[in-house]
Amino acid sequence: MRFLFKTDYGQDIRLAKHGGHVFWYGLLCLWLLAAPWLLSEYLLAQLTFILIYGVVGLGLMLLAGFTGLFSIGHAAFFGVGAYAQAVLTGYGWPFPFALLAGAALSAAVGVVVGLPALRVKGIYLGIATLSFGFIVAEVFSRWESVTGGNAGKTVGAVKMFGWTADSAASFYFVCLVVAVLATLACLNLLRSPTGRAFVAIRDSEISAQSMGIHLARYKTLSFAISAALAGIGGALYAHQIRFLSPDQFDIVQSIDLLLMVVIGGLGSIHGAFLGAIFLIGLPQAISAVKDYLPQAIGQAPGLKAVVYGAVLVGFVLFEPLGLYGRWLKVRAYLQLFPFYRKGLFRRQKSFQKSERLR
Amino acid sequence: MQFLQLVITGVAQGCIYGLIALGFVLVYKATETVSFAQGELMMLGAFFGLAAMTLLGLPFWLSVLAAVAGMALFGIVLEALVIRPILGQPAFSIVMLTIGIGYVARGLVTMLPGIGTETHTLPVPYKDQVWNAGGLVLAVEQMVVIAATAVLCVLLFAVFRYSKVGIAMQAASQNQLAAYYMGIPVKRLNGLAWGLASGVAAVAGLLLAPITFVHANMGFIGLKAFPAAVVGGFGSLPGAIVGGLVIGLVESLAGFYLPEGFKDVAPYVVVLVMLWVMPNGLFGEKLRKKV
Amino acid sequence: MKEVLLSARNLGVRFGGVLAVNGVSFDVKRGEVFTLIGPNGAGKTTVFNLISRIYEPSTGSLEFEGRPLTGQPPHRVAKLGIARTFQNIELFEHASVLHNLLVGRHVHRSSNVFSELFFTRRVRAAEVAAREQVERVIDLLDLQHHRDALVAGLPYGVRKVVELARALCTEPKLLLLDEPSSGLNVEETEDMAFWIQDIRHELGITVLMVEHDMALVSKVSDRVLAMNQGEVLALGTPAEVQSHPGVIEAYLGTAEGVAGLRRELA
Amino acid sequence: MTSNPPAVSDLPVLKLSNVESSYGPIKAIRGVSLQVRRGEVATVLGSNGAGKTTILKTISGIIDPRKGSIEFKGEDITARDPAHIVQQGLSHVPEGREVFPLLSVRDNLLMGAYTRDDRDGVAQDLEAVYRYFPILKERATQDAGLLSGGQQQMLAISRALMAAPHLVLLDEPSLGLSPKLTREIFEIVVRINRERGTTILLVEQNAHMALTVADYGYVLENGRIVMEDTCARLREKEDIQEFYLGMKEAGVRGERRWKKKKTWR
Amino acid sequence: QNSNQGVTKDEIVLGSIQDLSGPIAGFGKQLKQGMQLRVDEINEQGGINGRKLRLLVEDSGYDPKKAVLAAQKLVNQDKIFAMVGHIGTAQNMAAMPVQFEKNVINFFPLTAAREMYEPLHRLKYSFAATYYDQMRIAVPKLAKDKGARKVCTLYQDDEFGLEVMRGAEAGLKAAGMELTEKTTYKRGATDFSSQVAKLKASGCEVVVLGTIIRETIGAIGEARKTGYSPAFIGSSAAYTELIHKLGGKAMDGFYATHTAQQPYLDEASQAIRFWANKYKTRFGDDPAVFSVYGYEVIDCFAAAARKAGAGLNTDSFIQAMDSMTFPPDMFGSPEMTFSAKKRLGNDASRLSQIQDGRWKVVSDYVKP
Ligand SMILES: Nc1ncnc2c1ncn2[C@@H]1O[C@H](COP(=O)(O)OP(=O)(O)OP(=O)(O)O)[C@@H](O)[C@H]1O
Ligand SMILES: Nc1ncnc2c1ncn2[C@@H]1O[C@H](COP(=O)(O)OP(=O)(O)OP(=O)(O)O)[C@@H](O)[C@H]1O
Ligand SMILES: [Mg+2]
Ligand SMILES: [Mg+2]
Repeated sequence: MRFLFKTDYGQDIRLAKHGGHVFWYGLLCLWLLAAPWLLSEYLLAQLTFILIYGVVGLGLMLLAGFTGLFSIGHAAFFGVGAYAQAVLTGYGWPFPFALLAGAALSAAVGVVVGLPALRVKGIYLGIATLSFGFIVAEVFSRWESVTGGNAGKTVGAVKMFGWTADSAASFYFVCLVVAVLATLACLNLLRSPTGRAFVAIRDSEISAQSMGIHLARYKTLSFAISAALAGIGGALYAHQIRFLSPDQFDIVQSIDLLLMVVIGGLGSIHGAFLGAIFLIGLPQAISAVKDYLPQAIGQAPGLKAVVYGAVLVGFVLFEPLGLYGRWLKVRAYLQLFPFYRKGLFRRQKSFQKSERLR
Repeated sequence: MQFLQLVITGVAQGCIYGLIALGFVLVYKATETVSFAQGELMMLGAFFGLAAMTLLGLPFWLSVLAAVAGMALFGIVLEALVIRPILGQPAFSIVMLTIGIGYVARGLVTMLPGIGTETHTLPVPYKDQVWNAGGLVLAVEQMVVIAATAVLCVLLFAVFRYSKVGIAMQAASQNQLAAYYMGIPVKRLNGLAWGLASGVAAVAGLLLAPITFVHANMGFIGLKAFPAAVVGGFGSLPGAIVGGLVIGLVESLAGFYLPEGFKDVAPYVVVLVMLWVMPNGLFGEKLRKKV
Repeated sequence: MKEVLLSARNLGVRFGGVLAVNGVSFDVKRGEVFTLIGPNGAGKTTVFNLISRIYEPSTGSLEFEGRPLTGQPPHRVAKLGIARTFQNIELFEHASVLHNLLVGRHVHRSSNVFSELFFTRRVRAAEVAAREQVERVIDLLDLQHHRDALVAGLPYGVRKVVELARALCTEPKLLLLDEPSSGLNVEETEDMAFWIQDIRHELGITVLMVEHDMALVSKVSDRVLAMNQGEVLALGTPAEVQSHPGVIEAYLGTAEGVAGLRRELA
Repeated sequence: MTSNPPAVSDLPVLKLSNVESSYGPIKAIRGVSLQVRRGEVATVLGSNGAGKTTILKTISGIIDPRKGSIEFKGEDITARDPAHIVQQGLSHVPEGREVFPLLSVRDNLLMGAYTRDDRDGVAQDLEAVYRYFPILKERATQDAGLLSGGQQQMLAISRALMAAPHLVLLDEPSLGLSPKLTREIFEIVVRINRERGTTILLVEQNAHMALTVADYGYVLENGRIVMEDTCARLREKEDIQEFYLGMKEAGVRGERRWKKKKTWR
Repeated sequence: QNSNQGVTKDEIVLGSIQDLSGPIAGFGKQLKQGMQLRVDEINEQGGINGRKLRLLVEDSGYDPKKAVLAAQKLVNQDKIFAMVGHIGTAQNMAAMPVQFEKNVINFFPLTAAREMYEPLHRLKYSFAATYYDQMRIAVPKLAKDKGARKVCTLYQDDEFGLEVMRGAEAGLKAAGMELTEKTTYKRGATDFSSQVAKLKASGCEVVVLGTIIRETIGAIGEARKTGYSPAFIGSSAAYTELIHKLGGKAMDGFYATHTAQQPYLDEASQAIRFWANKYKTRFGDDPAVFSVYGYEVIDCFAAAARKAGAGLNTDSFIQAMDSMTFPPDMFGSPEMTFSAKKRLGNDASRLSQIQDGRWKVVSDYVKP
């Protein structure tokens, strides 16, 4: 068990709360920097995907986990970012400018989607975003002059100022830098008034309002930032996958994104990345083990959906706080080690209350 | 004439959406969760009926009964196994759970060798019959849907408005803790709600089967029923039907009179407009927390 | 004559068939403790909701510091210097007490989103300053023990205090307290009385409260307004209002209270 | 208030032995043993966070105790399903009202009678609570969530009475009620106790009232029972007077007040 | 750049990506089984120049992103020699860059899109007439045969449907006609009433269907119901027995183009019956057109690999392929030829019609 003696207020504000944090996150950074030399090409590509989805996850986490607004149409923002990147880099824009422009465009779309969010809640918001997702996907497939329509659009490698990220490793570093910056920005936001306003809105709109929080502004802001991050993720995704087609940004993608943050653990920044590891890793894990299963099961079509669904069900049943929640428990157990008390983590009975009145 | 025909097919299609939306609203009213598995339950119901008719060789009406009863039982078992353990968690957890259940159901059906990946027809006695009146045509399949939707809606409405159990379900969904304090058997009612929802899903699946065929992905039509439920106001049973009709009509007319592509997004545009004008749908209660 | 801080003229609001508030007028003067009393359902909380702009009045007007309040959006009310607590406690359940109080500082926010994304030196300084203010309130209300506790697990009485603290963190000019002592025992109610007096004398905040505990009301309030069925019944000093026959009839009941009941039981 | 107190039998209707409950790692009550005898009004006093609500919740099965056992009318109801416990004739007025916000007032009341099958009895009791609180009749078709705080409290109490219980657990029934209604509530409590012989376990911040209407009292501090006696005798005790009835000399208060001013750091 | 990734002394590793859990899992499964059948046969006969074939199949769920992940696994982790029979246009488009970076051939993808051989790339091999060519030839001919003055189309709103529509449009243009009415639907749609009403209102005598299975049946059924009976013609995607099995009598008269032929066991040759039997004992269900495709893909691969000889690597395989001619096989598919410049095996297709609940070939192979 670690006891912290606080001596000034800055200590509560700091990102790394104690030496342990500095050490472990430093180690993680080192490992990430060394990854291209440590991992096989295949694993590095997976890691790149994880970083990309992690960035998108950060955005959705901000929206769903911290502001309490659930979007079932996030693939739309993801797609806007991806197509914007494809189009702008197609015009020869350098990567950073295209990325920022794409993020801005996504954010603008996010504001438009956020508008209904001001009036509707819960399931209504979910369906509103879902509807928006459908409409945006339709635009992707109909606006052929820009998106290439259903024929799809190819995207080149990352290029900026005479440098081209043409190897897997160099693109990995691009993603790493973006992911780290995005994470820091989110952490900063969450420890400042805006982040607190988001959480306040999540927990009680009426008292947030009476504390002077402009609900409309902060909800739209949350949508905008979330969409911008999704757009940035989408831009990276465009470079990674190099071929965009409208069906990559459909409802299934949206649900995948939502599942990602839920499984990662709503309301934690770690959760975004843990969720991404899960989302990218699980299908690979399934295909890795399926050869060892009996033919009738291992080779049957539909296996992936079953495992995917079952893991999801398992998570909700046994670890509603997601991967991050599980990690916290493991850590608490290790820290307390000889003094672990039975029932420490026993789930309390809890009772559902109507969320229609919030 | 043309217009009338479009209206008629729109109404028929709208009833299909309404029928599925009834299932959503039912689960929502009774448990305050949105079941993303409703479409898959429908699919299972259709397969159940198919099995009863082709494997067991039962006659149609018996198969329908068997499928509805079987699915109701299935719903109860499902609730006991996977939903009850997290009863009381925020509704959102259960929503996630239903997504997972949907995946598993779809996957498991797909895994059935020789059946899951195929498309099947349900040999209903009224197949391919058409009702023709003065140049307007309506398939009997669709008329059956319309009739069943109306009957189910009235039945469910009565249950929730007048029966003790129906009111208790709503009570439990609004404030579970208080429901326990009142001695309402929350868990049992929850099981009942899922049983009921699965039964309704089975009815929908069987009625839809002649129109959409029976296959593992037939549940996706549920995505169109969400807008229907929302337009009507998510907590309202008659609203589900009206919402379904609105969506069906809009689709039908937009498909004919508007440029390509509008038919597919029309329901979603309607939803957005609706939520903008009436955030709680046509029949939804105007809700506001009193502080 | 002290300056009028808040003035309500002919306030009225109707919900369906219920006239919750009807033609209510009163003035709250700067620096006083003004109490609303009245039987349950008299419309006291509704008056609060009208002031904090949760409801739109059907008739009448509200002025704060001489400027019309009606027409302001709800979130502006806090900025103008009006903070409130809720009858049923509305805290941010899944956040710590400290976090709740920091949200109270929101109206004093000086940074914008972009500087926050980079957490510039200015943002950091503003955060530390906010924290210092919050600690002052924590000291005042004795919440040190609960600073890092999650609100969800606190006992009712402590939450009431946290809610008061959160309202104080906004540094309001006018504080609306909806039944501050309900759910508190005698001792805690006394603390509450002292706090209200401190708030008024030391922080110079005007207090408008709804309260049923007449001992507390008599102790801290300068003036009392009694309402019944949405209308004003009496206005005056605590003693005057408590002896008003209409108030006794509708609200206080037989003056004997506990003693009378005990006698009857015996 | 004319009828005489019902015969308090020595048989406990409710018996807690050594009960311990916790929220996650936090122990809220430790080793609580108490009894409520048939026909009696018992009360539990305690400051904020002492664990009063937790005791009541443990009794009605909302929280499962870690240790100890609870007996109701001779049956062991430890950690039983709340629905079962209510069925046995125990009903609970929870802290913080907990009405069904989107059901009408009348439906709320009918839900109180969920465990009953005698329609006539229910109809009679409905009339009875309407008589106690006419406002509920006036608002019978309104959504309960729109009632004022005090009206909701009346509804919560009425709803519990609709179950025609043998034992009522009352958690701060006077919360948010006007002085007049507070008195009426306690009158009703006594009336129900006297007229129907309903046993009552009362938790109340208004210790004056509680000690007046109750026969027997327990004092809870930090999750432990530190004192128990008849209410008549408890009222005479000095520390009860000081801490729960607020009768103390000015000097003591003055000191406390000074303590509050101490600054932190 | 040369590589012999995936080829060892006694093994050739092949990869394939199929939809095993998504919207066309039925096709994915048949393809996979067809390929596996041929792989097993070859291995039983001693492999190719002493090397056994090993086929790794990944599931994409018909999702391009998952297809990329799967391709990365197959190419970079499992080190496959070639990607064979990968299904789906967008999926192939997304996976090809991953493969080409590692010099992995995209062999006979299961999509009749032109991008599978255009623009020319040394690692692209495609085998069957594209939807575009199929429709370009068949539609004007049918229109002429029927004496139709107005031709319309109903197509799926994706790349597949577009290709069908474009082919029909190009063919008609060459014949001096144009499409009178174009209408679309979204994948998975079940209601075609307004589209059919549109077609009916336009009075077309021939309707080109860019549809797959259920949509074909739904659209034709709706038309029959409302008393509208033009000649319907679909692409090879709609050439499956499921159309008449599911759609029943209403489907009679429907035309579709195709390359491989539906194996009806009762009327098939001895050889096909034998093959079908083997298939059924191995997998438990009857083969269908996509099983045939799968079987042919591996069969052709094996022939080319055999020809490439003991020193099999990408270059030698390409060299062998570029001089290959595959004679017509027992399923009645046309001859295929390849060269360094010609990477589409054959561009001929023929027309069948459903008559009395069964596909009947009504024309010979026609080259564009
Ligand atoms: N949003 C609303 N819709 C309908 N009726 C309402 C609404 N808000 C308040 N009311 C009604 O207005 C009346 C006044 O309610 P209010 O909450 O102001 O009472 P109160 O004086 O605060 O009472 P209490 O002391 O019990 O809290 C009540 O009868 C209540 O039912
Ligand atoms: N949900 C919870 N999670 C964690 N701790 C809790 C929870 N509810 C109560 N507690 C703790 O349990 C202890 C007892 O709480 P309880 O609500 O029983 O007190 P109480 O005597 O009813 O107080 P009050 O007079 O304020 O109602 C308190 O210290 C409180 O902090
Ligand atoms: Mg009030
Ligand atoms: Mg309590």
